[in-house]
Amino acid sequence: MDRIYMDHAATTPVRPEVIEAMLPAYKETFGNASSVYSWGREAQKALDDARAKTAAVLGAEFNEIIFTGGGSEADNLAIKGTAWKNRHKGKHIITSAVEHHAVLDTVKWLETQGFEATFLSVDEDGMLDPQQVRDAIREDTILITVMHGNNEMGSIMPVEEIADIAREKGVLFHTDAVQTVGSLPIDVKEMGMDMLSLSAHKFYGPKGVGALYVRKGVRLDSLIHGGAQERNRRAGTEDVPAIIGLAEALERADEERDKVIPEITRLRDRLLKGLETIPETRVNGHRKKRLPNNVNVCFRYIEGESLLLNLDMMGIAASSGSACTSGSLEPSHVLLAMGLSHEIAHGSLRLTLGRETTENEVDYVLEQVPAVVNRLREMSPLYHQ
Amino acid sequence: MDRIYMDHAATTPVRPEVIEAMLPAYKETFGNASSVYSWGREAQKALDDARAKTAAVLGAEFNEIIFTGGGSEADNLAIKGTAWKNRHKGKHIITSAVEHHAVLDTVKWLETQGFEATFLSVDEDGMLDPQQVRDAIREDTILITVMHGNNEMGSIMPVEEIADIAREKGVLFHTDAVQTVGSLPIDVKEMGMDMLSLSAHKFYGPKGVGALYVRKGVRLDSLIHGGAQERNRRAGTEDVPAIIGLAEALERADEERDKVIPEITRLRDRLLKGLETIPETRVNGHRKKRLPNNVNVCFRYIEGESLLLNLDMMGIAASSGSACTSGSLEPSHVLLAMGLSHEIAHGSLRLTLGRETTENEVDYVLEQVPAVVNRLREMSPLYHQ
Amino acid sequence: MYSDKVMDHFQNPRNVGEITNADGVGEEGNVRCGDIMKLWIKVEDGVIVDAKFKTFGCGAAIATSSMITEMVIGKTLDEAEEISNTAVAEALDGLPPVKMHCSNLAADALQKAIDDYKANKQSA
Amino acid sequence: MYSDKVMDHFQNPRNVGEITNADGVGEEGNVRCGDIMKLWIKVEDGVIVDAKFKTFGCGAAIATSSMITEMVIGKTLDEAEEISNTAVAEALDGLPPVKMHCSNLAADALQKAIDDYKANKQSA
Ligand SMILES: Cc1ncc(COP(=O)(O)O)c(C=O)c1O
Ligand SMILES: Cc1ncc(COP(=O)(O)O)c(C=O)c1O
Repeated sequence: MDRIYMDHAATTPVRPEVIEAMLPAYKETFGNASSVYSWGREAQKALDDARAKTAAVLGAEFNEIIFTGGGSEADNLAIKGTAWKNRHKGKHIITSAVEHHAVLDTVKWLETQGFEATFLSVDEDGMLDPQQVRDAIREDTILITVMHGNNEMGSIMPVEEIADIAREKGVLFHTDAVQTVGSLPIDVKEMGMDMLSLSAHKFYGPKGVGALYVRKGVRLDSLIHGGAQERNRRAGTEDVPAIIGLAEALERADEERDKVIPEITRLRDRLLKGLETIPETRVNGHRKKRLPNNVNVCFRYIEGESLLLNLDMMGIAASSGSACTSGSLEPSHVLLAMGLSHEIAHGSLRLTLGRETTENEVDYVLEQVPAVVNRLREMSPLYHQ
Repeated sequence: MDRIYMDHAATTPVRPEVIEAMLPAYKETFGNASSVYSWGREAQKALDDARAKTAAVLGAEFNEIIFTGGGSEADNLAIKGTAWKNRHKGKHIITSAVEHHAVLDTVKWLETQGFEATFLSVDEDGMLDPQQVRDAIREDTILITVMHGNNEMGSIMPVEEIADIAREKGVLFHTDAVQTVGSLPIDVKEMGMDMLSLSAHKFYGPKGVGALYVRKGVRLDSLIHGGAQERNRRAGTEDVPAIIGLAEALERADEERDKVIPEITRLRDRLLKGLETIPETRVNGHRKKRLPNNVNVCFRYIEGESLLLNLDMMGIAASSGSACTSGSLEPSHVLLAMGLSHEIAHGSLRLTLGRETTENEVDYVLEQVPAVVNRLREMSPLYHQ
Repeated sequence: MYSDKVMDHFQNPRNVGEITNADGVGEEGNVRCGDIMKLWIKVEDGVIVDAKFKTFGCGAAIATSSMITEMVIGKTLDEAEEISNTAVAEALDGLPPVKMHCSNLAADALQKAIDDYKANKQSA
Repeated sequence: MYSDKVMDHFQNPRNVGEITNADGVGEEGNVRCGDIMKLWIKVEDGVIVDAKFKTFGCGAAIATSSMITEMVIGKTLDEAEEISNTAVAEALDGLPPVKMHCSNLAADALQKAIDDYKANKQSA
């Protein structure tokens, strides 16, 4: 058995067709897209095409897409950009306790800059109740930012309902859709989004490139000041190859969705069911409203990093919210926010499937994980049969 | 004659060897460098190698390099990051009037956030007098940021002397070395830099990736918050292929410098001399302390964009500080800061040579430019023979 | 960026030059903004029979200058005065948004040339 | 990230288990931080003749646990008490900086086991 990659929520390999699409922009269409001469116009055309494709897949307009240097930058731009721009209107921001650090740490940093924040708690399935959002809105609330699909335990948040509330109250709404774009159908207009972040390397595109959808009329300060690129909202020579790659990957993900996602979901369910048979195992995240490729469980009495290292020895690449994989002592803020105890939260395992995941791989994982869990439990001072 | 590319200061094509070095990281070494499993460790190793190479070329230490999403981001991180971090110490920033917009607009934005700035003027050669910097330092000055090589008119600023003054006064010093890294030898320790920005696509590396050297002990707030990448100073999944590309391109530029730069300089001087023979032409920038590949002249009575379009018709890609290429009405802030009148400043032409520039190309340009200038002057209501 | 029509007029501008015994001359723009157009017209029986221009400016400025001279030749003064800047831009198959101000230049210079003609006639 | 030595001890931990009639037991760490080590020692004539551990924790925690049991067996109590956390880390060819706290765990658990042994003896 080859190595098995089950960490697609972390990153994905770039599709060969996407690399093919990108290569010409490294060598021939390499011009600065802002220039008047032919090389520049060619680059500009490639950029325009990529923007049109991206906008089309998301149901957005051409000028509503800002390309960024990744998902984290898109989140930072959305949150800091609107915070700074609306500073005179108010200083309160609402978010959830289970956001990705790109949102959470950004909001926390804004707290050091005179803003105030409310971090809404979630239920034991990791779900946020929209009513909580409504209750948290104050006179001076300027932004609500709640993620679409949770990168760790996979729950899909009721962002449409939150968007409705935000619109009703006249507050801007941003969603971090880094985990859903590419796997769930997204229509920003239908969903009522003001801003939405995505990151190409989560859907078989290149790393270091993302996008922020910004609804026409929503104004924000730049995060990166300088040249007039991206209609003055994101300075820096456009990374044309990467942007081409993003658009190509997004379009392909969109096209194959109906074929690929049901199959991933089926394998995901098999995997989840198999792992659940291990004693003292908790399934994390909502059972139904869940990212199609996400499996997240906690095995009591063991710690995540040693689990991952053991799986790696068996050729399986997986992830954990374990503290020891992040260099901190606290386990996953997401699992703790769902009410899990430290002990259980430390023993989390995330397996995220991809378009190239096979039945055989799932079988192999289902064979190895119980053995590894057993081995570590026998070594654990907390475990008593 | 093929198309001739003479806009290397804007961007450069990626070297084939650099693309080769990057490709494996798209397909095989694609893992998330922060992960514990083998794919992640392989990516981490590639990242470590790239960081070590980059540090070695710059005379920096391994941990003093922060990879960013480009030169503009590096500038923004250096300036905003230290401004925010040192806010309690003071609010005054010193810079020059001829900086790239990534510095200028960042400092101007900080002015809207309660900081104060001094924009130092330059002489008619575009040079900044270090004494001016000394005189501008106040009790509450927290940062001096002056570029190394000017992207427009090519003057090389006395950054070592400014760094000495900054050190003596206990003020942080940052330099935007986007135009010099790759062509001039850089040793951050010898030069006494606290922070230094660079951008890979200026030296035959990929776009969308840059780096900020930050001397050990210099602390800054993040610009992009989130994950713990880059030792908590720049969040976002590392763009491993691009970072590999940056390091590879930098190393190769460093190795071939002694062979390539003298030849570029020779061609540059031929070009400059030839263009000077056109009547009513002004050479911009310092004659000696000048980027080796930079030619910048103003032709009286004509406007830059129409000059560029005409050159493009002849197959020559060039640049201008012309207002009409940037969508504004004001011509180049750099040329105006050097004391040029609006009329002359509008007629500027920048030709920047590269490692693949040939003698024949220079000949061809020297043949075409006078004809084009003539044609436009005959059409100009300002021109009277 | 520019339409083919713009590039055609930029590459092969029509009616460049001066008219020595012009009946009206108009100049618009200033060096600060990097756009100056000077337009000469020859008028016979209330009809513009010739027009020439000189322009210092960007591609759009040159193309609109060229285009407006083509548009006015053969038109009565009244018809010529009707030519709006958007009409010039449309005749060029459009201009990039940041360049729309250039089309003002041409229409304004034309108006000035016509005014000049009228003033000359009055005082004659 | 981890040295080969760490990975060896992690993959093939030595002396895993409990000693039923141990002369001393030490436990260190807590679930909050995700690291708990329990160490049993058997002492004869002031010499540690056997040591076993159970550990809940990351790769470094398991490897340092394994390593310290190897290091103490055959040592006198005085010698064993001299073992510092850096000595354990060094014996493993180093640990990543963020993992250095794990080596404290092992040395501290050992100290507690020795203390426990001494207390037992005193009260005996
Ligand atoms: C001097 C200088 N600084 C900063 C930049 C910005 O670099 P980038 O376009 O990679 O963001 C450039 C080039 O565009 C430059 O020439
Ligand atoms: C939900 C979510 N938001 C933001 C990010 C950050 O994206 P990037 O690593 O591309 O900056 C990620 C992934 O790392 C994510 O899963």
